[in-house]
Amino acid sequence: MIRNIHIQHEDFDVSDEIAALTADGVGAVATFTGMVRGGDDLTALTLEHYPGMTEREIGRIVDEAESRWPLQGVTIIHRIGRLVVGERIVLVAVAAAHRGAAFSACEFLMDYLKTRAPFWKQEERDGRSCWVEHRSSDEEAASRWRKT
Amino acid sequence: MIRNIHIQHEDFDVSDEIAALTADGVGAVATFTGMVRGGDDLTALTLEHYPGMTEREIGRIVDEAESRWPLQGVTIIHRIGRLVVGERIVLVAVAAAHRGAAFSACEFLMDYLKTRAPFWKQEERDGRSCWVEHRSSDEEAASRWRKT
Amino acid sequence: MNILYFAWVRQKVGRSEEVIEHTPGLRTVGDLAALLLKRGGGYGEVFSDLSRLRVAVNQVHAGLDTVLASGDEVAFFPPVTGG
Amino acid sequence: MNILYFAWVRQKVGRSEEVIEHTPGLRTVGDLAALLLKRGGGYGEVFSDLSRLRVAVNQVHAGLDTVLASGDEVAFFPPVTGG
Repeated sequence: MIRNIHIQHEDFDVSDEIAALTADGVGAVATFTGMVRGGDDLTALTLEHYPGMTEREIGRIVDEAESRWPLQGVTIIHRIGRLVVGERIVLVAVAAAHRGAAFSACEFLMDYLKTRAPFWKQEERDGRSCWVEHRSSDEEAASRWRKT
Repeated sequence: MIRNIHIQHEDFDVSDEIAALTADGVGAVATFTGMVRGGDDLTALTLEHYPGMTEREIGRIVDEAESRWPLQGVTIIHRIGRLVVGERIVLVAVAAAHRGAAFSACEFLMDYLKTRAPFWKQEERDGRSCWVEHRSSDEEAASRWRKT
Repeated sequence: MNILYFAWVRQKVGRSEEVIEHTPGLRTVGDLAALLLKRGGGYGEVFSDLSRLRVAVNQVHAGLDTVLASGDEVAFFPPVTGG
Repeated sequence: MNILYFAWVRQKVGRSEEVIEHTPGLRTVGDLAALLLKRGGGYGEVFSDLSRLRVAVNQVHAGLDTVLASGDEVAFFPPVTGG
């Protein structure tokens, strides 16, 4: 399986990332792009991470997705540093033969990124910075995937 | 809500389509790209549709998605004509404030496109053409969304 | 009424559209399908197994019991396979 | 052991990392947290409410009962908010 995991300051291009996942047996690519959402006077986010653990934890999350669904490729790109409103933050792209696996794995990976990968966000409003609180709805989203 | 629906011969660019959906309140864009999958000696697909009804039916599907989830934009592009292995067939892109709505609406729209929109596929193998049979698994996928 | 055919239905009946006058005997889609079945040949093949056919009236998915009117656009086609 | 701090934990304790020698009294993460709490100040603020803290040992999510060893990398941070 193709596996592209990048933690980077630079922006990414979704079309290029889909093209990099597209091989002969691929019939379906699901992607998720997260962006800095405006509103409530938000001007920018600053993303901090735990170098080393981030890559390892994302690797474990991808291993788990690969064990659950027949996948042909996974790309995860997470940006760090300061990002203004409208900028892309994160990309998850999943290639598979069929759409069910691509959709499920893409949503699973996002839910686990949100709750397991060591990133922290600071919000800027009126020049003041404030750490984003963890959302319990993210825990609930991730708990859907727990095997019983 | 932004609504871009196109039935066309031409290819599309996923990044451009995401950019066209991105407004200030958008925090999440989910996309699905379907491609002509190789294997079993398949060389190409030819897609036929019912002009007029296709656009109307897709419009109704998008209305239904909009009534179920808080969405900020939907793009559906479905190509017609002859497409060789590896070519893009269909794009569904959904923009929303939060990822749950974007993911659910994107999957819903694909499931309904597969079972409601009047397109028919012919497969080419060794120079011979054969109509693709309807898959009951697509009906099952769509039936998940039925309101009880 | 304007009658349209798509995909293998079009290929078997040998045309993509035709005009059939609406008469009192053609109350429903089922009546129209029965009329077309009687033509035999490709029509006979197509309309002898209605479980493999889908129909739309005025570009909306319909059924055998959908009532027809003069000026309707009626389309017969296989279950859809796009996406 | 190498101790790392991230996000507001880092800001409150006033540093991003430090070295603490592993001793028999520091059997678990909980023992280490108790030691750091005793320092007071920013450490006191951070370690007085362990429900708001997460920990990783050697870059794997861990808990208060995780056993420590010499040479471990122990990181304290808030619940994650990426994506």
